[in-house]
Amino acid sequence: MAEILGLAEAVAELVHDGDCVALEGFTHLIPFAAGHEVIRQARRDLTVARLTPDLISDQLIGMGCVARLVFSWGGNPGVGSLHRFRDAVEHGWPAPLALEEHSHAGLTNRYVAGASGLPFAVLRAYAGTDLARLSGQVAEVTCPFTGERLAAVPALNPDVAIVHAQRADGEGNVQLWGISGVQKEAVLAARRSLVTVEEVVDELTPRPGALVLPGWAVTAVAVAPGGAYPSYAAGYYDRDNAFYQEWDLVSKARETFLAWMREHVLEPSAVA
Amino acid sequence: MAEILGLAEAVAELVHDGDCVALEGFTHLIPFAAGHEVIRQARRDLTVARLTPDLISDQLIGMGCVARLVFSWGGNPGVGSLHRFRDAVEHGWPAPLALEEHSHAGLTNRYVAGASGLPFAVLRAYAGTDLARLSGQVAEVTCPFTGERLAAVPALNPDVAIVHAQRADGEGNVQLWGISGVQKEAVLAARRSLVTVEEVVDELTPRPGALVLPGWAVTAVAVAPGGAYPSYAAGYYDRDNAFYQEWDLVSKARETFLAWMREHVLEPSAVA
Amino acid sequence: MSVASELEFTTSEVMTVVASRELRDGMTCFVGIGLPSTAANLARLHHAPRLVLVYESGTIGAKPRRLPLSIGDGELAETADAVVGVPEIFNYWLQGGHIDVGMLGAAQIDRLANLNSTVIGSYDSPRVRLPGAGGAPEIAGSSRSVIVVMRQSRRSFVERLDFVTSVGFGEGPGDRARLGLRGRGPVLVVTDLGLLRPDPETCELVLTHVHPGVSPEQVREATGWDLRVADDLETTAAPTAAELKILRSLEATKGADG
Amino acid sequence: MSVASELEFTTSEVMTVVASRELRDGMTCFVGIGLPSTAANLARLHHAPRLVLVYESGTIGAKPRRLPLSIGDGELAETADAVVGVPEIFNYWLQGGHIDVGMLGAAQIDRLANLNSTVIGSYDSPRVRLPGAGGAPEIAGSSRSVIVVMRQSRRSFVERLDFVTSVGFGEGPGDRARLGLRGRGPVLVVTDLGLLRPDPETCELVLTHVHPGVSPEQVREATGWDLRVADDLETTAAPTAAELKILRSLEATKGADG
Repeated sequence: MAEILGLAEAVAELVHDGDCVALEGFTHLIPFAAGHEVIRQARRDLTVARLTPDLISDQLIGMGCVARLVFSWGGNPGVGSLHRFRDAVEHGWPAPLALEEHSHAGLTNRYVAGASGLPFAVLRAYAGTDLARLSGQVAEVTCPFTGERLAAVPALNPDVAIVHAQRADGEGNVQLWGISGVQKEAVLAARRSLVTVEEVVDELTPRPGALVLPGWAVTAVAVAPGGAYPSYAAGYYDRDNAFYQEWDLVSKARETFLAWMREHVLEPSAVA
Repeated sequence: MAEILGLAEAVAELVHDGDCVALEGFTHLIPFAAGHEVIRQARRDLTVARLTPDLISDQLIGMGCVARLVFSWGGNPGVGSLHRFRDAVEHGWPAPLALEEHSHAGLTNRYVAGASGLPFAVLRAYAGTDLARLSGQVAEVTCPFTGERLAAVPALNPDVAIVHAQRADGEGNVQLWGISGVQKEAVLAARRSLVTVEEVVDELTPRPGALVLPGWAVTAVAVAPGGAYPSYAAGYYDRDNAFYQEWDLVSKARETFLAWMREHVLEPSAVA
Repeated sequence: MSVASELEFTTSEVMTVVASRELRDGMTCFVGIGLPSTAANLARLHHAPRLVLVYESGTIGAKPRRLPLSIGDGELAETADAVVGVPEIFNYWLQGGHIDVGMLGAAQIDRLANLNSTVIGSYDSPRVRLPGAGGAPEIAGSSRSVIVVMRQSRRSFVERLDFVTSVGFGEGPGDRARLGLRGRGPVLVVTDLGLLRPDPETCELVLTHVHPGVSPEQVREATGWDLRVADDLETTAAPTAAELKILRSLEATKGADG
Repeated sequence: MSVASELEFTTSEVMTVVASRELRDGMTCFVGIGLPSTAANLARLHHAPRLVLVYESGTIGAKPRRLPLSIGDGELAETADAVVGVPEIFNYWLQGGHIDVGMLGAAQIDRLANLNSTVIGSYDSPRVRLPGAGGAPEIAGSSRSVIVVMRQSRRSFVERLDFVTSVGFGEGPGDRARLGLRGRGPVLVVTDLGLLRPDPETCELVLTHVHPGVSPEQVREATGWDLRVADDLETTAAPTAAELKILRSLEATKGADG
């Protein structure tokens, strides 16, 4: 049964310096509130795994929490570049950022292998690309039946997975609907997991398109209303597209970025 | 877009002598009506693939339609033996039955590989068992990252998959809820697919726990109300447990079996 | 509550009750149909309200109000916390390492707790063709621990299996690791006569308990190999009135329609 | 309807319109965000009502009423026939061979239609770090055919890619088969200047169409290699009034809240 904790307490307990932290949420249900708490607690030397590093990753990188990024697409969706990510890669600010780069299918299948208790996954990918040559993260396997050669990627088993969902019940059973990305795989592949939710309810009434993560498969649940903002939580609030466009300006320069983080994340009480 | 056909027409078009036919439905939504139509049309030399060959498989085998069975558990669930299956294996009646035998996990992953466009799947299975030695259907692969040795099974891509679902709309989009087994994988792995449904409705209103197979991924839909009886269709009718128990008696002897099939399947008009 | 030994009960009941006692609150249990399902539901209703029942049909956290006849009865889906596909149940939940205990039956068992549920006789021309593996090999491989429940006789407890469907301890100590099986294997065999547990060093099954009224000689007599008996052989506590009451009311609901 | 050439339109509009015309009714289209998404929705509203839009976020058969800003806007999920997880979308639907056409953009393309969306400059110290692969390599590999849409300039149409993110025709004829890529690869490149198609024998991109008012010299000028021009060079039909009207009303909804 998942423990129901306060967000600060949950992050303090589950996320440690040097951990591999998967933060998942594919455009929808991005765990911003939890990411901000990681920044406030000044975690260092993290390996952050995320298919689509976007604003929350930009913030974690810019605040110096991340030593290594495991990812497949790092941009501001529909807007453009991630300036803090680029600054780290192109200029090593605030610290050098090591990259472990995949395609979506490759990284997705790394989580699938991790969730499946397998050391690797097989897929049709990487052949002919320079992605295959970047690291020791892609190998070739031969089908024992047909002789075909396919790509293999190693399982990804994060120390901790952090995801956001709509709601949980008192036992920590989590209900999540809408676009669900790789959240289930990340949670099941990870050694520990934290699910932030919009609310805790007495009973999880069944809903179309909802998946349920049993409380016994989750380490901790923390209530964080609006915890996916400025991304969205279907049934609760919409994506703040204007914020994404505005972030392009805020994040362009180191100074405006730091000022924004100070005002909105580090000293959130100041802004009510 | 799936064609909406009559059941007899659909079976005539999609199921040919010598085909590999996947009939799936894990206790729930077993495609009895379609199986009976295959029997009426006297298909021969079929390879039938099914995780849990039960009464419908017993009937197909006893009526001489099946040359080869690809399966992982062949019994009358909660009741006992499948007498026609046993008679075929133990005494070659009405014809010898070749077996291609797996565990559930093994056969499931054969469908998964088939649906995924991969030639094989990897799993932790078979090691130390005699199942691995039965056929050329299990091999060993070595993880290129850890050196671990795991089992590999070849993809299963049936000529045709037959499943039953609750309903479809006019475009052949199929909606299925409750226990869903490996039906999606079987349909996506197969070259052709036939989905029988309880009814065709104007619009598929979303339902908790429902999956949708888009009409363009299905070859044909046929309306067959009660088409899963004596198994069940959640939301439509319950499993007829008494029938399963009665089948034990009906099927024990060749004569009573043949008489029953004649009366209830071959000449169904006689029983209204 | 009555004193247990004064109650009458069947051998099937004692097997079910004793098996159910091994299932503790909060565990996750991969449940096969028949006696394992009955035992798991008895445990849930008697002493382990948060026991998580996982059926291979994809129902996770099922809380059936009546005993299912099959592993895919509608009752299981309706009362489950989550219903997932069969690929997910085997790949993510079982192989992924989320199952504490798997309960298995079989037609034959050997002294190293390997199981046969495939054929009696030779594979190619069997005397009895059994249903086959189902989920058993991977339940035996990937659950953290395994409990086997089966009736004991010279035909079922054999020197040599006709077919190895599921691995207990293979050919002996170290074999599970060598084969890549991640769970620790069978920790207990519950029969209608008593309980057997693997010797920590040799992995060989040893009779550790007899049921009330059963002698160790009777159990050795019903075993196809030279069965070792523990020095400190104990007698299982007989089913209590509460256990039998719940069990019997459960049995009365078996396969009933909603 | 007005005569097309009398209308005014932007280069972005002509690219979108021309790309949309390649999408025919009943096709399944794997849609990336930005121009491909706009083109696919224009096709759906203009001439291909049963065009199936599949987004990598897992929305199958999305019918958005307004243009999404991201590939995972709520609008897509709400209007989809089915919403599935990301593993399923890549493994079953794309790799499984159910996608007729994938539409891709990139920062660089070479004469064999290989694409770079990873870095400009060297990987280890890039001049520009781009977002990276996303779904592109497997869209390029597994869709039955690929349409590339990108602006044409010497910086983007290059002799040699800084990084190969996605394979078009690799190093030439036969390479896709050798690499195990199952789709037939790029069949068309739509730019703001014209259309390029691979030569059936050499796989090299050849200019087959220029947009109205564009000369082949202009296109060669905007290409970083010695671009071949088809003998029977044609001019694309300019956007019609109907196409522009739908496109513009679509664009007006981009990223708008419900």
